[in-house]
Amino acid sequence: ATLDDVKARGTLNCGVSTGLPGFSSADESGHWEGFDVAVCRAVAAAVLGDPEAVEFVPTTGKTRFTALASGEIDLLARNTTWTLSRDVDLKFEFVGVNYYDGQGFLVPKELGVTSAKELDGATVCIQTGTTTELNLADFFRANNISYEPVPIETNTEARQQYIAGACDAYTTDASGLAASRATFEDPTAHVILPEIISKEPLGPLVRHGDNAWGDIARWTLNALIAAEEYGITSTNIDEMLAGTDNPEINRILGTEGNLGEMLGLDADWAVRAIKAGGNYGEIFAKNIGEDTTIGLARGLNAQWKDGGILYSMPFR
Amino acid sequence: MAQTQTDREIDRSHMHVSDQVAIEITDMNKWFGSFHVLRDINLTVYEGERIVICGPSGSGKSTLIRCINRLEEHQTGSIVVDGIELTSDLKNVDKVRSEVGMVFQHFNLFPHLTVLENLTLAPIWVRKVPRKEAEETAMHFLEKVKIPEQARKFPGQLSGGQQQRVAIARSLCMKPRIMLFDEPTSALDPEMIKEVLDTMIELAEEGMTMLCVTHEMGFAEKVANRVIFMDAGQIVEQNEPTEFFNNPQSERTKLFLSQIL
Amino acid sequence: MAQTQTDREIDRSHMHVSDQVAIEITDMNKWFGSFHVLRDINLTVYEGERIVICGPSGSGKSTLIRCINRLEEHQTGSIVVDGIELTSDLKNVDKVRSEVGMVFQHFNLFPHLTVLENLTLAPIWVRKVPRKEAEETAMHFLEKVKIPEQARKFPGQLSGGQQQRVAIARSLCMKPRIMLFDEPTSALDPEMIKEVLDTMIELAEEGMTMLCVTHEMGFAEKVANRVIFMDAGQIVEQNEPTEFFNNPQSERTKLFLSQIL
Amino acid sequence: MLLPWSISPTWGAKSLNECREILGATGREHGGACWGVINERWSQILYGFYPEELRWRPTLTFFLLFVAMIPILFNMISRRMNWLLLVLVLFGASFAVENSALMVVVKIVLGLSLAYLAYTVVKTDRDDRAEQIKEGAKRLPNPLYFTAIYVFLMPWLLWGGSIWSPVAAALGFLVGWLAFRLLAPIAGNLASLILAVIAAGVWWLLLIGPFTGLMNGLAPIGLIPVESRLFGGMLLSLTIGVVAIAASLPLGIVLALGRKSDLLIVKWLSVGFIEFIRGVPLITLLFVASMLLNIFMPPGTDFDIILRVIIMATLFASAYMAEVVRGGLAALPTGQYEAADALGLDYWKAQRLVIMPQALKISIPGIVSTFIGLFKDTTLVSIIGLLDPIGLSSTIRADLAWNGIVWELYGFIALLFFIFTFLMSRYSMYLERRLRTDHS
Amino acid sequence: MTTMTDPHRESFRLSMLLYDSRYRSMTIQIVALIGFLTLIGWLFNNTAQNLADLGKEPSFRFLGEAAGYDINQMLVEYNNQDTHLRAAFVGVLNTLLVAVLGCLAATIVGVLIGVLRLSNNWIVSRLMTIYVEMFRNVPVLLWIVFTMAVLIETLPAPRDFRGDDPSATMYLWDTVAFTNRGFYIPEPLFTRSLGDIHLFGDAMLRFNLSLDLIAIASTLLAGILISGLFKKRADRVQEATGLRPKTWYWRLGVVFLPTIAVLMILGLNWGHPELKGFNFQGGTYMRNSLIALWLALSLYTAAFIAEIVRGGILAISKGQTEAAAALGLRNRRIMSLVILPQALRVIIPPLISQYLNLTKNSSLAIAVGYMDLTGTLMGITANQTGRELETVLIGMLIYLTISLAISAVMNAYNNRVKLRER
Ligand SMILES: Nc1ncnc2c1ncn2[C@@H]1O[C@H](COP(=O)(O)OP(=O)(O)OP(=O)(O)O)[C@@H](O)[C@H]1O
Ligand SMILES: Nc1ncnc2c1ncn2[C@@H]1O[C@H](COP(=O)(O)OP(=O)(O)OP(=O)(O)O)[C@@H](O)[C@H]1O
Ligand SMILES: [Mg+2]
Ligand SMILES: [Mg+2]
Repeated sequence: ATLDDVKARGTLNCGVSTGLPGFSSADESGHWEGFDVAVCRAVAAAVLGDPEAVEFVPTTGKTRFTALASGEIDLLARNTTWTLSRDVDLKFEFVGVNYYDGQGFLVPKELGVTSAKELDGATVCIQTGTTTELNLADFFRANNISYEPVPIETNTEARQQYIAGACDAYTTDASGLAASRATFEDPTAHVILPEIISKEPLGPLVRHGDNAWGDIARWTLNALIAAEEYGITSTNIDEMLAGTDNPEINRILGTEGNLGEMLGLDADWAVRAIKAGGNYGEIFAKNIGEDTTIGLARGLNAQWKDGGILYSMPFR
Repeated sequence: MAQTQTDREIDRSHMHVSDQVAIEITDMNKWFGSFHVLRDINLTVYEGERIVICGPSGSGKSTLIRCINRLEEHQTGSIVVDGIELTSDLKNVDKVRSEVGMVFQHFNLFPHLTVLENLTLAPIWVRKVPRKEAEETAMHFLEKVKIPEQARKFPGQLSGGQQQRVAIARSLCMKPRIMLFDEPTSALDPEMIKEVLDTMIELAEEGMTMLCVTHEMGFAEKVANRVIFMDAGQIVEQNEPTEFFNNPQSERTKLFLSQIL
Repeated sequence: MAQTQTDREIDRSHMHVSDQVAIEITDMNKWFGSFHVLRDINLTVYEGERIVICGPSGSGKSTLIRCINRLEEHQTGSIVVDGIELTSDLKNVDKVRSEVGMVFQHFNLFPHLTVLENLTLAPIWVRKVPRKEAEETAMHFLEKVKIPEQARKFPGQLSGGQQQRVAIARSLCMKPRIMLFDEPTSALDPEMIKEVLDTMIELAEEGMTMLCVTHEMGFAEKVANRVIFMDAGQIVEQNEPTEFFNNPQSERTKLFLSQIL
Repeated sequence: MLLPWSISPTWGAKSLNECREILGATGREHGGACWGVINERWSQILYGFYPEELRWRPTLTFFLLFVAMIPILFNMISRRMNWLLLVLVLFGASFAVENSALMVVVKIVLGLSLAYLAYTVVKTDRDDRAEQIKEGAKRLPNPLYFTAIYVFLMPWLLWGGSIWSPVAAALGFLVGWLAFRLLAPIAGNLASLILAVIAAGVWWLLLIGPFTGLMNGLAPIGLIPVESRLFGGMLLSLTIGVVAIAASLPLGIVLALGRKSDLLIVKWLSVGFIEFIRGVPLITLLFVASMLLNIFMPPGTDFDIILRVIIMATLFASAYMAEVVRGGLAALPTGQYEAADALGLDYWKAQRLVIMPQALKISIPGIVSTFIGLFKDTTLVSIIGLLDPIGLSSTIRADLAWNGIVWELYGFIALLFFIFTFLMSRYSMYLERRLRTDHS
Repeated sequence: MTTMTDPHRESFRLSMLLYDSRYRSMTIQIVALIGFLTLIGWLFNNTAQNLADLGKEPSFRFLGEAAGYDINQMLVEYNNQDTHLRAAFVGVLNTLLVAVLGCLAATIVGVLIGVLRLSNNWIVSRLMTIYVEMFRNVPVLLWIVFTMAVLIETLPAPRDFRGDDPSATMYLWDTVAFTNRGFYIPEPLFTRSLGDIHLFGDAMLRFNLSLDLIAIASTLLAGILISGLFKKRADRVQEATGLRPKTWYWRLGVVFLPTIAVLMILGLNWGHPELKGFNFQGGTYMRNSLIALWLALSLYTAAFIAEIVRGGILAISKGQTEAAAALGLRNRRIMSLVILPQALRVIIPPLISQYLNLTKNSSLAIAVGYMDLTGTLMGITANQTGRELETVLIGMLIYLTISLAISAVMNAYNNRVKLRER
């Protein structure tokens, strides 16, 4: 089973993007950071007790699924859209959604475009090997307008073409657009068009067939989300460990019940996961939140109580 | 041709042929594809005999002696060398080859090995002789061919005549009982022919069984017990040298001798 | 070298030198970079003369005859061939080259053309002779060098001696008045040398003006009117062959002759 | 245009924005390279994510590679010089490791042998060599021994782990050889060869595990293991290139012999393989490595991606190598085969002692060119997501600080490749020239 | 041939399998075959089992399903509702397009540079050496992404052509626009066009063939054939009289005049590109991905071709030139009658293997988003359908077919011109 393999190996093999600002990037010493990376670290912390016990495997849009299917990685945490065919036909199991996204368009302000429907005849840069190119084809066909797709392998190249004006518009998940825009010399000269042409629930995934391992990943993600909901942060978690009067918190932190044991882990698995990079909100704020250069608003990704759709399943 | 003769007189007493058979070829035929190179060859070579084979180009001389150590396969008839019949059994072939030494027209020394290494290669790997012993033997034969001082050089650094002498020494190092020579002097400049022939004459004096394809008639007269004339794949005539040269029987032989002498 | 001599006797009466000058070289000097290859060469060749040039390797023999048809440029002095001075005027060069035939050591036949095409190439493209006529001439010269049956073969399919004879025929097809030979036999096996020399002797008999770099002294004795000995870029000695061989004047010539004879 | 652009005082910048500020301050808003990225990331482009404190290992590996290649590439260097170089490299390397008692001893030993070798080099150069040969002066062992050892040393140095794994792998060859030696007199050459291969196979498949386990228990010597994913940049390119070329050589020889063989089936199998590999683009083979190779293996095997890439690169190179070796074989006159036969050497001995040494020597320029080609082609692994220099360049650009940098990175990478391949191609040209003169 | 007669008629012994040359080769071959089949069987078995575990039985049905994605450059009509197979076909055509263009350009540049490298002018030959070394010693992938970056970063975007005072202008009387999306050049239009014919109905390989193009091409071809007749006549005259008549103006005339006439009859005019909306409309559009790939591949390969050409000319020994000169031939004739015919024999085989390399390297199109076979079939199709095994297999077979076709041409040529030796 995957869990045993991971434990025996002592490291978690986690597939991430080869480089997407805010979501996954490596610094000069090869230390990986980012929103997707944090999921890997949380799982590693929960399972192995060490958020650093992760081998990051950079994958491209093309190679990610084979890497997972072949067992080269245990968990794929790379902005991957949860779709029926990937779930069923490609035989993967999405363990949840860590970012609710949708495909949007980024255009320079000077074009004067206000709606994606005005993009008739435009040249659109698009990352290949993703759902975006199918969405794009569908969108333009539905609106009966033409476009010129420019397929591109990586985000950095897309950005390069877009900035130079080789494409009129850049389409990918809105989060990615915002992330890219943030790094432009003059971010205010570009707008993200209001149309979001697809739902893109991005989440980590594992192989079909090893439900125990899928559960661990799923509940680690849930723990991060629930932690935010219940106000457990990396700073106050030690106080809370002393015991709170909220039984759900206690169950999450393993001071009550035996949820960890059910998962095949020890009692404070979730504590370690949360300590690894903080709760969902902390991770978000640190990597892609409004105070970072990426500057994404929580939007749909706010807790359900705050008007978003982020909703952790109950720990019970 | 005058310059190729030596002044020493060969000890003709050795020339008495023993009655031990070294090579026995019976009704042997060979084809290259549909081309009949050797026709009904019958030849018995006794131990200690020195045979010179001559004949026009393309008559099958090389092919005949290459059959004797199975560089070529014959198709019908039999070849028995030193009591071992050459068949498709590879073990026999190996045995025969280690009894028979061969010297080629173009020396075919191994250019990546020093002279000494050329000489010791086969003794070490085929005869499994210890290196030291092999080197001693090699030096002995190098002295015999009069170039011990070249032992550490590479073949490319030697003159043609020296190379051919090394090639002879290399064959001798395997202590063969029979030596085959295929035009050993024809790729050499005239000055070098003599030194090689001298070496061969010395070998002959020691009673080595030799088969030699050559057009050096001076050599033939001096050392051969028998001269064989081949034409169109057949042995046309064979005889004792003086008889052969002075009194050839067949027309073809006469014609040939008139051309080369 | 004995085998290279023919039994025919050359008609020496032709050897009387006419007083028409074919080549006149005056105070000619040539350098390769800073290396002085030819020093103060003075040479007059009369029509019908047959000159053999010999000398140690690197003495400038090849360079000298290559200057005569301007495969090399000389720097000072003058070369007049058949009344045309070799200057940088290309027209003169063309004229001279079509008067002067040259045969190289390595034949330099065109391997992608048949023998016949080799022979007709220059007549057709330089002399503007109709193909039919060119082919007839070519066959005539092929017969002269005794290989008419090889006309349709490619040079690669011929033996060295045959190739050299084709090369001679190729030059002859341009009906040159002067022939230059640069060691025409030195790349050949001994058996083939004779056939090429025979061809050259025949040419000599017909009174062709010839300059020949060669070390075949038998040939020199037989056909040359004059033998020129070069050393270190200079003409050291020239003389009538019998005199030259039997009674050399300079020390260097003596030394050289002692080495090669 | 290029020159003023590249002369730019941005070496110390920590991000693209900082570059822009520096350039703005000097009055050059447009134009001007941002060299800060090279300053910050050059070692990453060279080593990828290889742990910084262990980078002496790949460095040493490639120095040693050079030493190991010397006896093959430069046959004018004497054995003594070669060993001297080796000890010199090791001595230098010993300073990169922190001092422990053991290291001090090692250093002293190395230093002494260095001095001794240097002394003998000077001495042999002065004394008459011919005299020495006559006296039968002892020669140092053939440096090719080190080359053979290096084949096992290299993976160990690069990937680390217990020393017993490479030793055990090497012992497999020893087992095979011993088996051959012992059986040959009894069973004959071919049979014993087959048995020897089986013996080695048994060792590698069955006994290697217990052996390493045992030895690790007895003497746990080893280096810190480094995962292959941490390999990147030039280190990755070189590793793939060198390992694939080295591994493809034996394969290529076998294929070349197969292609020349008169055994029809063997011949057609070889031809089919060679033509197939040469007929498809390398990138499709890399797709196989990244997407399919694990599917071809028994369920449960999991080669890591770099190993898979190396396997496919080896197959790729072996097809080209086969053609190179075939060229070398074709250049040998048939007389060499005949002479070997006439001396009684059997097929394999003739190949090993007479044919291959010459054919391979003739093939060295071709092998070097194949290596250059393969080395350049290793950049294709960026397409399947490995971080070779080109792959790294996009990773670096994904860093917020350097998002938008193009020319500096490409220029630097191009320069690195240029230096490597230019030197190698010069060397191979030199060899070709020398081979030509050697022959005439 | 006669049959083998073995005088001793030994009975068959087992050891003869190994030590009898008659049986030994058979033994080895059978062992090799068994080994090979075992290996294949093992691989098949593993694959089947692994695929079964993954629940993905191999099937080629996906090829018939709608692709769903768009391809920007298509030589035959295609939309996202066409099948994956059709998409692959579009990809193959794109591969062939860039391969053919690349080979042409590489040959022209390579020959030029190879000849210039032999020039006596020190500066010229040095510059060419620098070119060759620069391109040979840097990976082609780097050249491809680099060229793409150059195109994108240095050329103006279409929007720079807009406005009253645009920062970029078109060239050649506003007929050509170089933008960082690609080049827009005039496109030939025919007012009296003959129309198209549709081939292969609805099949996957269907495509339209322009009758105009056929008409022009056949006129041109006829012109070239007639010009060939002129050459033949000149040859005959030369053979008969030795003098060669001048015919080049006739030959040019018969090639071009009828073609121009046909163009006039068809009503040739040019469609100029014009900036409309986001992009230039009209004219022929060469995408920057195609240009970058084409440029990089051909410049890179040209460096190798230059070396081949140089080597080929140098390989023809100086003796040949001298012999020809000594016969009185002029330089131009020496080149055309003696050197080139021989040099070509040396040059063509490695040249064709460079064509092979170029074609294979065109698979790097993926790095600049050019939709060739690798980008469509082995790229998007494989990714969207998860059929890696099938797509990679088909892709390899297609490349293999192309390569084998090229090698077949090479071998045929080689055998035809091989110098005859004994
Ligand atoms: N491997 C071969 N395949 C086909 N024919 C061959 C082969 N070897 C030799 N021949 C032909 O067999 C004939 C005899 O050849 P062989 O070499 O034995 O002649 P030879 O008497 O040694 O001639 P030479 O004096 O020229 O060496 C020749 O016609 C030759 O062309
Ligand atoms: N193209 C050249 N450039 C420089 N030096 C040359 C050139 N050709 C010949 N030489 C030199 O000029 C000298 C004379 O050469 P040449 O070929 O005329 O000699 P040779 O008398 O014909 O010698 P051989 O008998 O060896 O043919 C030699 O030292 C040679 O090295
Ligand atoms: Mg012979
Ligand atoms: Mg000369």
